[in-house]
Amino acid sequence: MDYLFFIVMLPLLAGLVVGVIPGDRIGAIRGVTLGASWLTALLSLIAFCSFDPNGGLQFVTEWTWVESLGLKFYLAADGINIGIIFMGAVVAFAAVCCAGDVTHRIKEFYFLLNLMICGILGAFASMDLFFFYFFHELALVPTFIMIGVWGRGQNRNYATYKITLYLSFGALLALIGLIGVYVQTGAESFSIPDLMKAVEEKPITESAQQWIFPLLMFGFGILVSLWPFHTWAPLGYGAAPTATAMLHAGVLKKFGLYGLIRVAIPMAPVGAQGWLEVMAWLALANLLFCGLVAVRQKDLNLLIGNSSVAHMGFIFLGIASLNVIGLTGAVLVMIAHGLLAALAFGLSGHLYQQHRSLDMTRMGGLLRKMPLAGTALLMAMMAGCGLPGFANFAGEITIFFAAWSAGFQTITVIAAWSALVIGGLYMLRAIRNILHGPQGDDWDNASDAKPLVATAFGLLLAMLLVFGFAPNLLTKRINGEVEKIVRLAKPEGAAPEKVEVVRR
Amino acid sequence: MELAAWLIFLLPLISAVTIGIGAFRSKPISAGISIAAVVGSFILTFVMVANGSEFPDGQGPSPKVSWLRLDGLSVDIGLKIDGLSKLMLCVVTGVGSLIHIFSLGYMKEDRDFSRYFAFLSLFIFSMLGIVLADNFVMMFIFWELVGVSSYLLIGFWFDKPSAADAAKKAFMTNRVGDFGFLLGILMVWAAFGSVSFDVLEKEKATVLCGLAGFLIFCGAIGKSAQAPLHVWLPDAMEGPTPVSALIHAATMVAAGVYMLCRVFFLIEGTWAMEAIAWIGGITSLMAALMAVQQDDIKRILAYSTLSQLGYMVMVVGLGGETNSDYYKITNVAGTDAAMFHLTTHAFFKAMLFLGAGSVIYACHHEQDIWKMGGLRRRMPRTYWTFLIGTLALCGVPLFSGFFSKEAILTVAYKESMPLFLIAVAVAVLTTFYMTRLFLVAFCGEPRSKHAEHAKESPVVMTLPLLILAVPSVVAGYFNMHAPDPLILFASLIAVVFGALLANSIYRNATDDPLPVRLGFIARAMKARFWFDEIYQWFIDKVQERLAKLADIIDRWIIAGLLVRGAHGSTEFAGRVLRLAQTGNLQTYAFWFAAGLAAVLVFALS
Amino acid sequence: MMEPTLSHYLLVSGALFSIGLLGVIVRRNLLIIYMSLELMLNSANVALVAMSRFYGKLDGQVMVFFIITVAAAEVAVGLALIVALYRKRQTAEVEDLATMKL
Amino acid sequence: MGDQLKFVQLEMMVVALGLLVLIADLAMAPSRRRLLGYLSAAGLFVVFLLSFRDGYTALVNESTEAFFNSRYKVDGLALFFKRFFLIAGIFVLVFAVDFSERLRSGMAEYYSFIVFALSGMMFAASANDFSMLFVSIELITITFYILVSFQRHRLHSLEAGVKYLILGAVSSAFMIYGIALVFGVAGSLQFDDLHAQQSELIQSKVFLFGMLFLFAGLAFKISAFPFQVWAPDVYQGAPTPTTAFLAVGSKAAGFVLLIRLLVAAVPEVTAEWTSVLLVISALTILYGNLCALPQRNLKRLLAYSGIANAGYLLMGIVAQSEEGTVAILYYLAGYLFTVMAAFMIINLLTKEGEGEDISCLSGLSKRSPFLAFAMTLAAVSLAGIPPLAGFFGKFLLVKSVATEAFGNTCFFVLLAVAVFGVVVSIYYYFGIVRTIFWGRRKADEPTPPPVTIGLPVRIVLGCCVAAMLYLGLLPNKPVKWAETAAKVGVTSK
Repeated sequence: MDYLFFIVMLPLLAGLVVGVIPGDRIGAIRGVTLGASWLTALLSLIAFCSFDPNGGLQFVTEWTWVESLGLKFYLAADGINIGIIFMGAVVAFAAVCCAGDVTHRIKEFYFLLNLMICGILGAFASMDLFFFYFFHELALVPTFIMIGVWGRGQNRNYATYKITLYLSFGALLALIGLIGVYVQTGAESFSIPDLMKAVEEKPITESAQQWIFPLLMFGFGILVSLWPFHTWAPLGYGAAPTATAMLHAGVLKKFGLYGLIRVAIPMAPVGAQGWLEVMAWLALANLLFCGLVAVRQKDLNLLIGNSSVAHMGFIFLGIASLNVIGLTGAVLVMIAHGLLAALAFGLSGHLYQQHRSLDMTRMGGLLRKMPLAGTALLMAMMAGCGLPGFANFAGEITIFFAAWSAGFQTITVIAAWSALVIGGLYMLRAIRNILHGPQGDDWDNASDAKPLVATAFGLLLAMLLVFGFAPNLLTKRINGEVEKIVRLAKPEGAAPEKVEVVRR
Repeated sequence: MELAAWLIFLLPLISAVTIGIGAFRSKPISAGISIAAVVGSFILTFVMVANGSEFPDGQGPSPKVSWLRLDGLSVDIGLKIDGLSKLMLCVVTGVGSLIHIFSLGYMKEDRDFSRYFAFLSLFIFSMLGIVLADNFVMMFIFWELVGVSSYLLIGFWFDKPSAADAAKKAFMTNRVGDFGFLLGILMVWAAFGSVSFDVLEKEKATVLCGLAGFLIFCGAIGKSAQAPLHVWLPDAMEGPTPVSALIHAATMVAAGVYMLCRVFFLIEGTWAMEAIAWIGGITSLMAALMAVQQDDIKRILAYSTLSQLGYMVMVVGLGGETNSDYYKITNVAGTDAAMFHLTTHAFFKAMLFLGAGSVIYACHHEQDIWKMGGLRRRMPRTYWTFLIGTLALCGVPLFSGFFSKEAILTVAYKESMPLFLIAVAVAVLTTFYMTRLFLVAFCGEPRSKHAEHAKESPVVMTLPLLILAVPSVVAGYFNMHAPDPLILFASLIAVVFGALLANSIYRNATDDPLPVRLGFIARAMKARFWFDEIYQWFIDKVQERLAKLADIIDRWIIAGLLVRGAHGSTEFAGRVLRLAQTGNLQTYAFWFAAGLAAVLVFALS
Repeated sequence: MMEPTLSHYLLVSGALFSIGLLGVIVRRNLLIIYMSLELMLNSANVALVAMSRFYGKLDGQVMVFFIITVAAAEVAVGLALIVALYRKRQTAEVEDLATMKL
Repeated sequence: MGDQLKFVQLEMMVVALGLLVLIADLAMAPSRRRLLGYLSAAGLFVVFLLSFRDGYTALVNESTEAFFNSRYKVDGLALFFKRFFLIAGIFVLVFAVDFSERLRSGMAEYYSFIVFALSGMMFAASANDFSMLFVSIELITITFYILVSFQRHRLHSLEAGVKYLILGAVSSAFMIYGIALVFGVAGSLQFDDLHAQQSELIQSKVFLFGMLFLFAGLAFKISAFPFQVWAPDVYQGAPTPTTAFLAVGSKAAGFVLLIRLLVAAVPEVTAEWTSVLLVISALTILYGNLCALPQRNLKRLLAYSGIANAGYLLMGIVAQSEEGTVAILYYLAGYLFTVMAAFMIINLLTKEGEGEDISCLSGLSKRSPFLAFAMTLAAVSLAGIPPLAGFFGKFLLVKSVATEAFGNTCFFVLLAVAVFGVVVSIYYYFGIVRTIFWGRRKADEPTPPPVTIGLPVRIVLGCCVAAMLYLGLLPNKPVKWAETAAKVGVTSK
């Protein structure tokens, strides 16, 4: 039963249906989208549960697309992406639930939303590098348009351009890296398993790896707002409509990290040797620097944006430590942060809808005003500062262990400080300013989350808690795949003979 | 028995969840659930202790739940049940139950009654987690959870800015401690490849460098509010009084000491020991001094808690000789004395707090002792119980506090003379400020109409007091040892001296004469040696400026100079290049020729 | 009186070409520019004829015929165009032809 | 000899068609002349269909030795480009009919000249000899002089005509001088002979000198840096159908000749010049994209983007591999439909006289969703964003260069420039899309009425959109076609 195919195609179908519904039938449009995303989430849940941790690739859909280039439409799930797909589908559903704040050009919005969801799920589901990239772009374009048309704030144009250019640039760098991989493995195929096999037999020459890895690292890094290429993120998310921010910050952003784990590390391990140290330091910069920046923010969205940039640091650190624990932790945090970011942006969207500003200095006492949303926000913030019981903690502490054992002691120390203390600082300040204290001025007519939105929040929180209490659910799936990758990546495992390629 | 163990652990969680999910709509139901849960845990604990079921080391009550399993790092959720944890269980569930009941009355009018009980249950759950944890990571998990539940309870009245701030402060201070704790755990894991207490103990793992030990102790510094991270505890009194009694007197603050005893085998014999001992000693002395000049009844108790905790930490640090058949709780003099004092202290300090709560309740939430007085006749039950508590705390013979404090002094005397002297001094001061509190608050004439109209609290509140009075008196006997005459003498002198001094100063005093007599010293005491001011300065001047710097760099250098710069320069380049398009075809012809020439040069050279 | 060799012819044609190019670049009047262009074309013819003579191959000369024809066509079109322009603007100066720029 | 004419049957048909149009014009009533355009388009379509006849495609395997002793090649490459040009011609003709009321006079001539230019391109597709190359190029260029300056009542048109005339003449002068020099060294005008003796020729500076002159001439056609300055002015001034034809047709003609010359005939010279070509390609990309940034006039904008695209296409030459050629062919195919659609839409939106300012697109999404959709697709495809033709073309080009890059690291410079260029181009294409969907019109001016589109134009646009999507989404077959074409093209003799 190839669930993945349906998981990826359902949103597209919904998009087409939305396309033919007349624009004034808002109820129908919303209904279709909601139904489709719900179904997608359900399917992904089934797929997640019926996934066999040591069954290799599953739910495969494989069609040749361009045989002369070895391009295939190749969907498959393994331990790494099954969790992410599940998370993505759930976040997508939540995002659709929270999309109520869009009031004009509803039809176009929902069409793009469906397209974006399709792209996101496709990117993570496809095992063919070309489609991996293709779907990502497919998801990016709607993102840009949505921010441009339905965005908020006065500098949304600048934000739109900035995010567009940044992400395109990153994607293109990565594309060159990917092509490099294709060319250099000589596997004459873009499908990841084939490439892995090829690399296992004959690793890419060192000189080539020295080019490929940095290309992938910075290309993907830009997509994940690796310091100092991060400034697009807070700005873009600040300007994006709720659903878009939820989807991009939650899921689409993880594309780059996924690519690093999936392609960069196993394909160019030797190239990685020199760069992992750099990556670790940049990750630290993410954690510490962006954490400090977040402390200064007065606007809730900017705070969340910066904090989510900071959280990327954990994942980079996990990848940089390049051992089973670290990579597993990285995937763990990817999933956890996906849920968390979606939740946080959903909440900020709700607040923004109540009262057209997110200036925290003018808020306060909202826990009384809106107990549901308030509690959700409280828990989100707690999860954000890495409280046990939420999935984030499991991943973060795992990464600490990994980084320490990988020899990044200094970095780990500072990272732990930024995570525990600085992270706690801005999250608690936010709680203090938004939820606690006397009620802020002119918040009287604010109302609590509507059932639909509340369901979304509840769902995300529930997932966070479930994976927080039982991270094993994820790790036992992730572990096997990660071990494969690490086996490929470890220098003693894959040290290619030093060959200089000669041009013919 | 295994099921029982798990039930003890899980009942409070269940209650918290049920209240959270739905029961919160009805006050009585949620209170009922919560109390039932904690009492249930208490009874089960009692049963378990009664039929003395020890779980052989290595396997606690199965099934062990695997929380995280990776090669090299596997974390289980497993229970460790031995003498130590059993004793702690008794304290936590016992005191916990009574305080739940007390709260029933104290929080009666509060609109968030149900939320309060949910939080209490959550706290108990987390606390039990620490007590039962059989590995470092699990302990850290619940360590954090305890922190957050205390955050929630301190900030229970979150509309009150002071409460919200106090909660934030408490959490952050703890976080600083936990930072060290986490690093310590990392080091231990890196050194021995496991986080399970049993494994580590079997390997007789002793951390070679004291650093790891000290880092782990940092956790205790945070939780048990040792100097210099003690600042949060007094502010934590913003929370409801029962909470102060439960968390900030009896259980949570004791967690640090408990943890030290639990992992004593790791720190044993490293320089961390001295560090611990001295930090403990200094804390106890400092806190005692601060307590002398406080006027808020709860804060006085808070500082006394600090100094008592200092005692415990100090004695753990001192270690002392090991003699397994002589000591009942652990087989090391220091930890044994610490746990002993922890237990007795939990009872009488909780009782003191509840007494204070009852007083405050009666005086319509008046907390300044100088606005009380003459409560003796108005609320006799509270008066008598409070008296017992005071005597116990001062260490008057035959009261529980006497035995435990005497145990501590014994160890101190054997191990380190300077610390012994400090301990005695602290004993004097303790008697002094407690007498002061007692005289001012209960004796003499009422100094406010609140105090005049005060009347005895309802039975639901006084009952726990009476119940607690029993162990406060007798808890000392279960672990008493023949006292060393010299120590006995010293402590007696201390008590008498302190009491007389306070009596001479404060009998029928209407306001505090000390500031006049001592001047600067008194001001320093009152100002708690300006710790908060120093920290505030640090936060404003260093932390905030750092953040500001980062923000500026982010906004102006990266986003401004680099990004906008790149954008601008590209645009500019475009505008410049365009100038080649003059529109005049001869220029174009010239470009053509020139370009070709350039190409020729480039290609043929 | 020495026999002119190939290189002489080439020199001549090169000179013609350069003169033509120079004319195109510096002269202001469209017609003159156009003449200079013809000069450039014909310089190529000279070279070709000389070469084909040198090789004793006819290709070059054939090519020359092509070029002459093409040049004729170009002139026809070009002059028509210039005339049309003159009708509209009453000028044949190049400077006046810069309404489209940047 | 007579039977040998089968090699040029298509060209003959096209020429005949052109003449027919001229004659028919005499008979036609002025009111019905637009019909001529459609008829000739139909005629070209017939020719296009005929090009698929087995009888014709079989010629690919026949040697043209007997015919012009193989100065004229009918191979896969030629076939590909002939069809390419035919499609372009058909579209341009339909376009021209739609445009014809702005011509004021002589629309029949306009059609016929388009057809003649087309025939020139088709000859160029097969040219395998300098005389053939020169004549076909001149046939194209001279007809274009006329096509560009056809709106004699518009100064812009005339000015553009003159500029194109002079500069075009200069370039052809350089070209033939180059031919002369090459002939002087090689003693032959045939590509095949050059191929045979390239290794000796490469030693001679004079030969390289001549080749560079030649290259300059062709580079002028494809508007590559530093021979690109004419493009913006001419594109802007010329009647829009001409511009479209110029952008697609003569650029493609230039490329087919470059492929024949640099890739097929003298690969060793090309290898020698790798760095030159690399730098030229990079600079072309930069120049085009950077100058397009501040540009508000749509036709000029497209001219600059055309320059940039020439740069991307040159990457395929730089790669000097079959992959590279395939990429060029694929990219050109995509480019044809994209640019054609873009120019048609611009033409529909701008009225006589008023400039083609970008603001004329604003509110298009309201005025005509179909046009908005098509224009967006065109912009996105030009920007090289999936899932459209432009993306896959760029993907192939980048791939062909990347394949070489790991041996010769200065190729990475080219890749970097290409990436930078794409990002910059995304900036201004995105600007177009923005204007289409949420561009603000000034408050005072009334919102213009919905656009009316004739059926033929609608069909053509439909074809373009379909082709963009097809080439982007299902590249399997097109890639195969391109590969067959490229294979024959490269391994000639």
